[in-house]
Amino acid sequence: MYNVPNENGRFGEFGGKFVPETLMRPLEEIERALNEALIDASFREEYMHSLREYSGRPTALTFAENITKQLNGARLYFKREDLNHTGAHKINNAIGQALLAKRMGKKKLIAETGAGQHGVAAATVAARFGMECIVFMGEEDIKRQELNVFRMKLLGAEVVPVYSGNRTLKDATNEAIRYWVQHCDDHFYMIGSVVGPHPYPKMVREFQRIIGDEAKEQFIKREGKLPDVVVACVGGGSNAIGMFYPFLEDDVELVGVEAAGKGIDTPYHAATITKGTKGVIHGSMTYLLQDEYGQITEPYSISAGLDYPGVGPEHAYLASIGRVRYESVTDEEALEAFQQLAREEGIIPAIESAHALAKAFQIARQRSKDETVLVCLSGRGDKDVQAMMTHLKGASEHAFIGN
Amino acid sequence: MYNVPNENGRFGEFGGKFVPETLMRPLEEIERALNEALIDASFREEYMHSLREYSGRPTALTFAENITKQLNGARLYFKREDLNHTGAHKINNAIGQALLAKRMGKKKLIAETGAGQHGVAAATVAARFGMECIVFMGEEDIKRQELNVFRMKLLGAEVVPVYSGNRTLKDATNEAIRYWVQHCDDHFYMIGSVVGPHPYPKMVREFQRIIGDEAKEQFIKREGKLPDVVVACVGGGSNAIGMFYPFLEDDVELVGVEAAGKGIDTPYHAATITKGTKGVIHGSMTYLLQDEYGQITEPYSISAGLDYPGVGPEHAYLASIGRVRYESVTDEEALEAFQQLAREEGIIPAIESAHALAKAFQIARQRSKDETVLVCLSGRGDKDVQAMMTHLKGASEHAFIGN
Amino acid sequence: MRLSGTNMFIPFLVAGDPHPDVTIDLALVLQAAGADVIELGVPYSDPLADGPIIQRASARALKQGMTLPDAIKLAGNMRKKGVKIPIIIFTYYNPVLQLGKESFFALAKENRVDGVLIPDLPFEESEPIRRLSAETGLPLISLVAPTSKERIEKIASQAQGFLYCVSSLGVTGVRDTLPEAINEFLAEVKQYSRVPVVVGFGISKSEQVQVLKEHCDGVVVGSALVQKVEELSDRLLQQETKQYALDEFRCYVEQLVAPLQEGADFCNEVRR
Amino acid sequence: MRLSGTNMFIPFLVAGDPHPDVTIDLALVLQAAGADVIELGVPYSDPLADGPIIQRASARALKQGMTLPDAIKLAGNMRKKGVKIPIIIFTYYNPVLQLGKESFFALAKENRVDGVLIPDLPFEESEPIRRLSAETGLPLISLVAPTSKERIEKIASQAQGFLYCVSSLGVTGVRDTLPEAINEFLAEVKQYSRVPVVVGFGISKSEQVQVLKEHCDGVVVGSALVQKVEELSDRLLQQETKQYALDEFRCYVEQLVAPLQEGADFCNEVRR
Ligand SMILES: Cc1ncc(COP(=O)(O)O)c(C=O)c1O
Ligand SMILES: Cc1ncc(COP(=O)(O)O)c(C=O)c1O
Repeated sequence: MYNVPNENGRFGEFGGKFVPETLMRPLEEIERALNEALIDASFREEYMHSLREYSGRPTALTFAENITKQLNGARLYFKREDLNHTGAHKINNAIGQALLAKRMGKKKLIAETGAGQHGVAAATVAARFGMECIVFMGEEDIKRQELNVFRMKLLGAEVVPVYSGNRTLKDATNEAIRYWVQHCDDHFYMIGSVVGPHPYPKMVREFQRIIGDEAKEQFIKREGKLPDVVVACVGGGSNAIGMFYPFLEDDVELVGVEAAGKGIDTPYHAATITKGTKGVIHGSMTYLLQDEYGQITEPYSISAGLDYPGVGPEHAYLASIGRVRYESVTDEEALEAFQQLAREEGIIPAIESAHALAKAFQIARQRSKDETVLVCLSGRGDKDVQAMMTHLKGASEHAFIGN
Repeated sequence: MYNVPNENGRFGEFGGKFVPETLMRPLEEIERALNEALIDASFREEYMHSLREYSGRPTALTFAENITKQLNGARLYFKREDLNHTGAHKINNAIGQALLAKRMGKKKLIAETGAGQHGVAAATVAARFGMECIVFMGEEDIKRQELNVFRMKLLGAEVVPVYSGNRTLKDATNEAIRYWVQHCDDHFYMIGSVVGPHPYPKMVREFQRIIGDEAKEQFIKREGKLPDVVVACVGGGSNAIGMFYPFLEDDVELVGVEAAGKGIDTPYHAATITKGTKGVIHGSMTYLLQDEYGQITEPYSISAGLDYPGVGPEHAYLASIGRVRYESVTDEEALEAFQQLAREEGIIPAIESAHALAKAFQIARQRSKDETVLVCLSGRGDKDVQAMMTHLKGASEHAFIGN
Repeated sequence: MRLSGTNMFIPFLVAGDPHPDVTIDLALVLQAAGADVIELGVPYSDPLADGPIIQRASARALKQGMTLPDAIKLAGNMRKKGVKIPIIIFTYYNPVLQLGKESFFALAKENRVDGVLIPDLPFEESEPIRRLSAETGLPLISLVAPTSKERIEKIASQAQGFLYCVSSLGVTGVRDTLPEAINEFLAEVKQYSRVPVVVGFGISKSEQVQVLKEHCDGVVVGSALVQKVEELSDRLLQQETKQYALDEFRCYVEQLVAPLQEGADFCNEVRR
Repeated sequence: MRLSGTNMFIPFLVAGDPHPDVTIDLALVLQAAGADVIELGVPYSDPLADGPIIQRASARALKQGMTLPDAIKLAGNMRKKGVKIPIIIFTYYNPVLQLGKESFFALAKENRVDGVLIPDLPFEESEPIRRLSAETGLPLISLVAPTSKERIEKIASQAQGFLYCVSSLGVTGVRDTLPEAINEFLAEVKQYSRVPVVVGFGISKSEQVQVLKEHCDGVVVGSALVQKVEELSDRLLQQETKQYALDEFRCYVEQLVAPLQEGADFCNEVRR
């Protein structure tokens, strides 16, 4: 039986808590509170109630009619996390952690954000549950995701620009952790993905598995069987683990898709499992992008939400035991899928999700018509539309958007 | 029993078909197809299937915990049309009309748009149902709603800027109708609200009543009774009619909220029922804003979706028989509600919906705690965030968004 | 309204474009050039059935402050200034409603208007206007379109004055070509109509007039003339250049409708 | 590593900031100014436990190409240049993992390093490092924080070399004030510790040193010194100004830690 992490927060050799001593007791407190909450029916009911009544779950399962026809291969389905309140799967986790923080008596939230989706989710739940919220965001990402910055501010959160490093998600996470070290007595650090020290990878998985739980039930109801392949994009890995987890012990092919940026043979990618090596980042033993001396290197992706040099330790574990296959998709392929989904199905996906879609299209094309592929459409692309238009215009001044 | 329109498309003295002869037969064809479709179970199933599987319906009913506490009056609920695919109620109607167009063998859609939500909805269903789409949009609105313009283009629609008049919704509608007159043999004109000649007001109502049908059922399940007051904003009036229709024969107070712009005693408003007079606009007899010689005057509202000098004929009728009360809310009040909802409940509403919210807050504050108010939250505010930030910054350089 | 019934020329002008006085001058020129009826368009803020040329003319006329009552009075002034041919008021329905249907007909009658055309008032909605039309004796001109199909009989059999056939799908404007099926369409209309059948929408070349005259009783020319007025508008507004501009306008018109007429030689005279 | 056990002064330097050679010079100055142990920080791309001052210093040192092996070798060079006091390598865990835990200890031993401090390796994760530490005899310095509470006993009882008390919540940096509860915290730690107890994080004023020395066995001074190095860095890098800069550094240090020492009079001499 699949039963990780162990009590030390280890997924095989991955995971753990590699943090300054100051954070050890706060982590222990969270772990204790989490373990109690997870077996407390009233907590679960509160969480499910918010998902239903506030975030609009269950999210739909959509059959990709047109693309399935086009690909002439496996039948393609989307789990529509883009239909969540605030537009991505991140809210599932934010609701869970906010309720846990409330249970622990903490009224101030700290969050880091890359694409801004987790920042918006954190700011949202802070507003809804009457808490304060401070969001750290790399200055580069602030520029890339202006819309989400506005949203966070409107929601009443304080957005703190981070100027260190590449000024993206990794650096925002560093700053968030530093701020947390200083304020751990009355702040709750709400991590946005299945990364960080134990118990975060477990906690976030527990709050994201709703994706896979729902999808599995919906899929069986729709198709009368399990999907043959399940695909999700992997930044930190929260939508992927949420999607995969309920299928881990089933006979289902699981594929995680990392960002290959300008190509995994260039220095410009964020393909952590594909190209990374074992090490410690943000409190957790996992795969990461680093140089031979253990300095973490700067990742690159067109997608702010995948632009992260580490990956959740459970993914490192799942890769190491061969249960999940991790592949990668370039900027260009993702952009292509981004456009294709908009034009063929009328859904503008987050550029993160477009990575999963690109791979899913490739897979479906090669499979027979009685097979099925289920993709986690982790978020909507409103936040990306402007930037992608610029990319597309840049790429070919005339080919696109003639009017 | 409430049973309008009659076979001539009349809601009492309102409605009808005041269009050039060229459009009469196309309208008759649509009417025939609609009447057949509405009693065809397979059409209904197809429509409901798309709403569920594609748009993510039913949308949630959310209790406004914090604002209810703050107002210290009636219990406030939101019907969450913002959680629809593409972010507003407009998609309900777009799906319905697209399926009808398909049934009629038409593969090209024409749409007008103000806020861009209907344009996005039309472009979306065109993509999903394999159709072409051309969207007319006032040049002024194109500037105000840049995000939605990008979205439409990505979805493969052609967006045609309209330079006549005030360059807003009225003018876009004129142009769309003119284009339709020229192309009515193979194009389907998809109106975005309960306006236009018969059978449009009826058709759009039938495709929007899902809002009220769901809300009524959900509300009774949640509160064990009907709401005391139901509130919705009124541009053309489609979300309002969709919400009100199933409550028309119940003992429920219904309040439509128009845009008072800078004040209904200034020339800058769009409060059609409150301040307008009877006449013909876009093919329909209704209330409208006009001068003494019957020239239609330019409406004004901070909200592109309410910036329309006419109103659906059924609203004119409901106002004339006193079944629905129509009130109005200024730009300033709407902006205030826009911020309040973001900060207190973590929901950024469309600025259109913020008009309904502002009025609902006023009403709830005056009612007792055992009363309930249900508001149609017609759409999300992502499209407005940027413009509202500019307004807010302009209004007080320091009061807002210090960080 | 008594109409010759063949080879009719029905020009359309926007009242007040570029100025009310000029509209009268233009009407006189058109009469001189052989017009059988004048359609006097009332400018409207939202002219749904009109293309860009007439939209622009409407905007210009509205800037002059032109209103529906003013336009009707302008028809009365035309009479005083010597316009003898019938004048039809062309107006959208909403201004009529605001003026009041009865007042509208009374004012029209008073100003010796000969008929009324309301492009956004289809047969089904026209009952109250038809009644007033019957009472006042001012015919309500009907339109039929290529899409009218089984509606043609109903509309044609009740037509008064003349029956206006819309040449093709679309709004007013100049068109390079007219649809091939137009002859059949006109034949069908003529079969049901007891009044002259005229064709409009898009007519802008004498070749088109030449072809059409075989199949109907006359043509309506709108956008082509309005475009010419637009072109000449600066000169029409200046006292010194006005007469030259009016001559040029007449010249343009005569060439356009030459196939309908014999002996129209003003133009050649001017050239000489 | 043998330590005096009272009134200890433990300065922290970032290896390679602003240049490896200068780091040696600074270490010699610190030794002359009475330092008991030197903490040699290995610059890291993601120094989670450090505030902006040490982050900037790390970035400067990384630009010089400093790596973990280089930093350890730098400790060896310090020995050659006359540094006699114990040297502790302060490094984040990831570089250790990449170098290899065994290689790390072997290289440290070879370069006569006296101890190891890994700020992101809490007790629970430290077993493999503890084993190698025991095997090589290089103590692994432990930290306790104000949040450690019931963890204090466990950590303190196993501490080696000295026990590093984090003065307050937060990352490294200079602080104007230290928390009031620090005395009780230190008292509790001393109760369980068998090795000297030192305090660090935020110490930047001689007044703070004066107060703290009554409650512990020494102080670690990091950001305050690194900030001074930053201030002097241009002069430290130029041959002509280097000595003056080193003198000023010494002067600053002696004043800061004066409460710990008797007879530190270099500064006054310089002034004279
Ligand atoms: C829409 C969307 N998908 C995916 C991701 C990647 O995160 P994760 O791998 O944790 O799901 C993000 C991160 O911001 C996101 O916004
Ligand atoms: C979110 C939203 N609400 C309301 C409206 C107003 O339209 P209606 O009155 O037809 O619901 C619009 C129009 O664009 C809209 O986008």
